[in-house]
Formats: sequence, C-alpha cells, structure tokens
Amino acid sequence: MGLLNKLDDPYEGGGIVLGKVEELLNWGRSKSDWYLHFGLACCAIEFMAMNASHFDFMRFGTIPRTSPRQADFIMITGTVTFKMADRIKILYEQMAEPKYVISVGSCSNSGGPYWEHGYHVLKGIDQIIPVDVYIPGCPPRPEAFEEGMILLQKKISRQAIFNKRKRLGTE
Amino acid sequence: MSEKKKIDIEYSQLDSERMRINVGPQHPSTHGVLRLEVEVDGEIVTDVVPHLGYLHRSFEKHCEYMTYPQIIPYIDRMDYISAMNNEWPYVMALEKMLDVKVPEKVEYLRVIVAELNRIANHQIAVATFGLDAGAFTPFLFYFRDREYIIWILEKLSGARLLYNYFRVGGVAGDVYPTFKEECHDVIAKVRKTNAEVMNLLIHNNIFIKRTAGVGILTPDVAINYGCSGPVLRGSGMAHDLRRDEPYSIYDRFDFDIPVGKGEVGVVGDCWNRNMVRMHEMEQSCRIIEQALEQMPMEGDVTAAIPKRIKLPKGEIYSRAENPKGELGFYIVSNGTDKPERLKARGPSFVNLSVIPEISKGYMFADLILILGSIDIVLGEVDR
Amino acid sequence: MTAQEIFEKLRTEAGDAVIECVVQPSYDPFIRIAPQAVFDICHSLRDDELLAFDYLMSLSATDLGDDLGVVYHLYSTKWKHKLVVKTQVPKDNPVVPSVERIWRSADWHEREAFDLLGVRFDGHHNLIRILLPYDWEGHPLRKDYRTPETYHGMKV
Amino acid sequence: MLSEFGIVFLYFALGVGFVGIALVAAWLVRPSKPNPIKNSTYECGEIPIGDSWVRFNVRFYVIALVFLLFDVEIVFLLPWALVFKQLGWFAFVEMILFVLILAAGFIYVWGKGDLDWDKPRPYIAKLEDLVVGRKKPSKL
Repeated sequence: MGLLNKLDDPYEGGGIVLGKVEELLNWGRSKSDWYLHFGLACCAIEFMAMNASHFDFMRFGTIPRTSPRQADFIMITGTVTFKMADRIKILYEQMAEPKYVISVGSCSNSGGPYWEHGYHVLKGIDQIIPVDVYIPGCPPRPEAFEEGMILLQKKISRQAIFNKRKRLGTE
Repeated sequence: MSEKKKIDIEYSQLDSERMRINVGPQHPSTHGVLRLEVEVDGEIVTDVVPHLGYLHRSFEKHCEYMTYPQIIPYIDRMDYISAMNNEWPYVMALEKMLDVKVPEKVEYLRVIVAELNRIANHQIAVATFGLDAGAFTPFLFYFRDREYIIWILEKLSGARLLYNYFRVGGVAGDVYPTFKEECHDVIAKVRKTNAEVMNLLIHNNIFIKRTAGVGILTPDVAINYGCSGPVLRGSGMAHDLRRDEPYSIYDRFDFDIPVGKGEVGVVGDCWNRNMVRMHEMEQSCRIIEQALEQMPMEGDVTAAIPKRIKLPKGEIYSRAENPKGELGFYIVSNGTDKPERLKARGPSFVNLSVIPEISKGYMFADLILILGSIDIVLGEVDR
Repeated sequence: MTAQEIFEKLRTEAGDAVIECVVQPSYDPFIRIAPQAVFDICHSLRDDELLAFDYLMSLSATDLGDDLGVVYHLYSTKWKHKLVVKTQVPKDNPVVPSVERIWRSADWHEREAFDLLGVRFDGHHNLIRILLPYDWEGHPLRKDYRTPETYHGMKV
Repeated sequence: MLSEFGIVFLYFALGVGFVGIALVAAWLVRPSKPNPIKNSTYECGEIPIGDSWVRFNVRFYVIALVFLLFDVEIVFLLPWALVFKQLGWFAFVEMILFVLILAAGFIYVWGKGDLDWDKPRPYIAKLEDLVVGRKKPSKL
C-alpha cells in the first residue's frame, strides 16, 4: 500500500508520526506535570502573579495540586527555615515517584540575603532534597519562572525510560 | 399508667470525642506557612492553637550586623506585599533622630507610592479572601489590575515586589515624565474594577451568607489584643494613624476613615473587615489624586540624603499606618552606624493572635474565612 | 499628659517602685520601674481614668550587657498620648511578672521575648517558644550567643 | 447461541476485564519505591497528632441509615419505571403505595429532627473573662 513512501515528509497529509515509546511517554509527562501548591515567602507572591492571567503559568500544562500525592514536581518558593525544612523533607518523601524539584529564588538556592547571620535559615534546599532546576533572583521575575519551567520540561523530555545505559548517561 | 418520659436527646449532649487536625504549614489557604492546630468536634471548631515560626528568618539578628541603609532591603522582605509602606516608619525614625529636612517633592512622592502599594495590598487581600470563599474571578480581576500598579512602581524603583526605594531624607529614583498620566489611568482602572467586584463578590448573596456574622470581634477585645488596621476598623473603631497621629504630610489631604458599619451582618465580622478594605482602596485613590495635583515637579529627590548615617546615642519608637495595620520600629542606637537593637512590631503578628478568640464555635470552613479576613502575611508574623 | 506628669502621678501612688523618669534629647521620654512592681503599675496605668493606657503597642526585650531590659510602649486610644515604661532584670535570673492578664496582646510578645532573649515572665499561662523550633537551644538575640553547628543534621 | 444470561455474563466479564487490564498495566509500569515516610498519612507536612478513629457524633450514622433506606427504594423504582406502561394500572397503584409508605417514614424522620445538621454555635469573646477585672485597683 506504500504507507512508508511518504517517509521524508511525515506530516504532509500522512497523519502518521513515527517515534520511540520513550518520546511519547516523555512528551506526555513533560507537557502536563502538576506542581505542589504551596508558597513560603516573597517568591510565592511573584508565583501568584505568575499564576494570574497576565503571565498564565497554566499554559505549560501545570495545575496547582494541594496534596503531594497528586503532584509531579514541587516548587520551593521562598526562604527555607530549619523548622520548615523537616516538613519539606516529609512533603518531598510523600510525593509520588517520578518527582522533580524546582528551587525558586536565591533564598532556597543558597540562603539568599540571610546566609550570613540567618541562624534559623537553611543555606540552600539542596542540602535536604535533590534539586533539578534552580531559578535565580530575589524574587525572580515571572519570566524567570517560565524559563525554569521550560528547563524542567527539557529535562523530563530527555529522560530515557527503558535504555539503562542511556538513562545513566543523561540522568 | 406511668407517665411516659419523653426521651428527647439533644444531639449535642451525646458527647463525641474531639479530633485534632493540622491546618498545617503547607495549606492552600493559610496565606503562607502558618500551622493551625484545630480541635474539631464533628464539624464545629472548638479550639485553635496557631504555631508560628516556619518563616522566622532572624531579621532582628541581622539588624545588629547591618548599617542603617543596609537594613532597608531586609525591611522590605518583612511584609513583602506592601514593601513601600514598610520602609516608611523606619526611614521616618532615622530622619527624626538625625533631624533631616525632607524636601516637599519627596514627601508627595512617598505618599503616592505608599498609597499605590496600599491599593495593591488590599487587592491581594480581597482577592485571596474571595479565593477562600471559593470565588476565583475576583482573583484574576485584581491581579490583572495589580500588574498596572506594579509597572508604575517598577519604573520608579526598578523592582517588581521588593523595592528598596526609600532613603533617609529622599528616595532612590526620580519621577519619569509620564508618571502622572499613568497614575491617573491606573486609578480609573482600579475604580472600574472595584465597582465590578462590588456587585460581583461583595454583594453576592452566597458570599454574604458565608461571611456575614462570622468571626465577630468586639472593639474592646480588639483594642486589648492590640489589633490595628482594617481588623480594628472593621469592628467599628475609627483608629487610623494617618488621621489620629498625622505623620509626613497626611494632614494636607482630605480623606475619611472607613469603619465597619454593619450594613450586612454584625459589626466586626468578616464581611465588614473586607468592606473596610474595599472602601480604603477608594480613599487611597482620592489621596493619590490630591497628591498628584499638589506635587511640585521640580527639585532633586536625592538632595537631602546624608552621605554617612551615624545616629546619636538614643532610642526611638516610630510607627506608621501599614495596609495591614500599625507597623512600629523600636530602634536603640549606640552612636555607631549600626543599631544596637531593632524590634519590629508587625501588625500581622498582633492581628493573628486574635484568631483563637474569634473562631470558636464556627464551622471548619468558616475558620478558613476568618483567617482570610484577618489578612496576615507570614514574613511579618515570623520576621 | 506628658511623661513627667504621669511620673509624678505614679510616684504619689506607687512610691519608690517607680524609680526615675528620663527625658533626654534623641530619647523617647520613658519611666523606669522596679521589676517586681510591673503588674500593679501596669494595672493602674490601664484602669486609671486619667491615663487609660488600653493599647499596648509593643513589648520588647533588649540585651544591655549584664542585664536584660524589658520595654513597654503604651498608647491610649482615649487621650491619644503615649508612654514608654522600662524595667531591668539581672541576666542570671531574668524573671519579670507577666502583664498578659492586663493586655492580651502581651501574650505573644512575651513568648517572643522569652524565645529570642530568654526573659522569663512568671504568671504567663504557656511560656514556650513561639518562633524557633521547640527543641532549639539558646536564645539567639543575646550578644554572647554562638549559633549551633548543626540542627537536625543540617548545617547552620 | 448464548442464552440470555450468557450475554449478561459477557457484559460483566467485559467490564471487569476493561478495568482489570488498566489496573494491571498501571501496576506493571509505575515506579514503586515505598518508604516509611511516604506511607505515613499526609497532614500538611506534619506528623499527625492523635488518630482519626474517634467517637463521632451519632448523627453521621443516622444520616447513613436514612440514605441507605431511600437508596434501596430507588433501586426498586428503576426496573419498574422501565416497564410500567405494559404492566397496567394495578402495578402503577402498587408502586405509588410503596412510595407513599416510604414518604411517611421520611416525614417521621424529618419531624423527629434527625435531618437537621449541627448549627454553628458562635462564641463571642467578651473582655471581662479574658483580662483581670476592670475595676479600679485598690491603693497600692
């Protein structure tokens, strides 16, 4: 029937997309990951402005979920204090597997303006949970949130699921 | 025949055990990281124990190591929704100690910028209060309008949220040419949206049923708890520092102090506190318009800023009317360029201490509304 | 009423518990009182018709080298006048009677003063830490405070 | 040919199969790394205080019973509603009688007050019981 004779221009009227199962899965996972809805400090207000209609964070397919059970990634928006660090550790553990972390703002990246005398401030969230994307700024502009989100989507779409050797390479 | 005793068991007499639930640090409607340990009997809240400190960033310890101008960015990060208003009492305190004469133009610019930030703060307060009651559209309306205000403040100071704009005796950036026109059309937009939200949310029957008569705070309890701002004025007490203790040039403007009159529900309930915020936005627009007319356009805003700030040995307590209430700074200086002790009295910290008193006996969902009507921000509660 | 008049008025009532009234340039005028008479003086400050200090603006604790100072900023919504009341306690047993039963807003301010500076208020119904975690050692705002190395395994 | 009940069984098997395949596929594919914190109950990031097996008020139980009662009534109504045209007047009157009996039960339950829910009893704080008395203190 000559299905494959349109191989060089796959989308021209053909409607058949060839690709690996990984790409299909990653495309689905990266374009619709839901985040755990909670804000710590000033970055949370920028995050609210980000969620509102002007910057519209939902066009990345993200929906705010209030329980870690249904969240794919967690956004640490604000200063992490020691009292809060134990809770974030619990929240991170309670999230369902393939989970990612975006650390927003210089406070959660490295302690930010409170690194020198902040006796109660954790100097960087990566001391307790593995972080995938860091967003600099204090507070970062909403455009920086979008760049962080795109970086996370790129990272998810590059992950290999079945091929063990490739997974170790790109992880 | 023995008289048949009518057994009428009132449900509340059947004692049922009480459950303790954590409305914990990660919760969509605690406006930040606040933990309320709630004791619940079925659906009725019997006791609330707030636990704070999840955002304690050791602000007062930093003040002992930073010089006076370096502290201003940390003060922004206390109440990060109205950063401009935060800086004002601190800067006024230093100017009073150094008795620096602030030029006219700077005074007017400070009033305009602080009132713009008050509108932005009330917009977030009413928006999140609507979210707590389940109305999502006012959130989108108000955040769209808040962007217009943010752009003006960004053109002035360079930052969207934490401005670091006030200096001792002046302000950081001068006015850009189209400042007046943009302020006027932002005020027009704010008034239009307020009118829309007035009948969309405030006089909406469901909203009234949910908020009227909930979380009643009587004036004398409010004063004893040290409440201030819309929480105190919602209970019918017309205490506003801009009128009772006019600082800067507030005595030149005529504006009135909205007070909870109880058109709907009881004076001192969630609805009236929210209504006071709606009226205050209108009053702030009036102040901005008067300030824009009287503002002298010439003069350099950074003229009176002293090069080296070294406070004489002494103490001062200065306070100003923040959108959330009365923000006060107690500065103890020992003659060097670093304060020996700086205590910040945040309005949210004090207003929050009323929650256990006014949320007993209500349904669990009303507790979330009461917390939303108090309008706290955790940076100021935990400092 | 100015601080001096209030001082005279209190002096006649409370006798020598009211130590002195300091009015200096670049200082808010304040009254210094003995720590053990805090509750009675504050009670009369609030209930007296002429003074009517029904609004405690802020209660702060300060580290004065070998003493711990407690500062009360009072305001009267009726007469619209302000007053600063100070008291000092030695560092080794910093005990001040609690005014929580007079102004309810003192409840959290006292817990914070205890939390950050270690001033103990006796008569307070639950004097525990308010800002720092409940198992934190030391009081951070003291001048001689050394921050701990780790907390729950996390580096400070 | 399949009997009547054969078709019902086929329909039933199709339903179970459809759900079963979806669940088993998900169970096979999804990553599973259980650990004690993940299995603990989620309470806003806190370790839950006390447990939720407390003695609830009895009204929750009564409401469940009343719901069950009227749910069973609907189960009887459904097949009748499909074919009541062919059954004629007698079945119609019989079913109306059945509904009326249950309506009498409903009125009884309503009258007895089992349906009205727990009204909030707001406690408005009064200053007298919060702070030391307001009377002027005796001479110090």
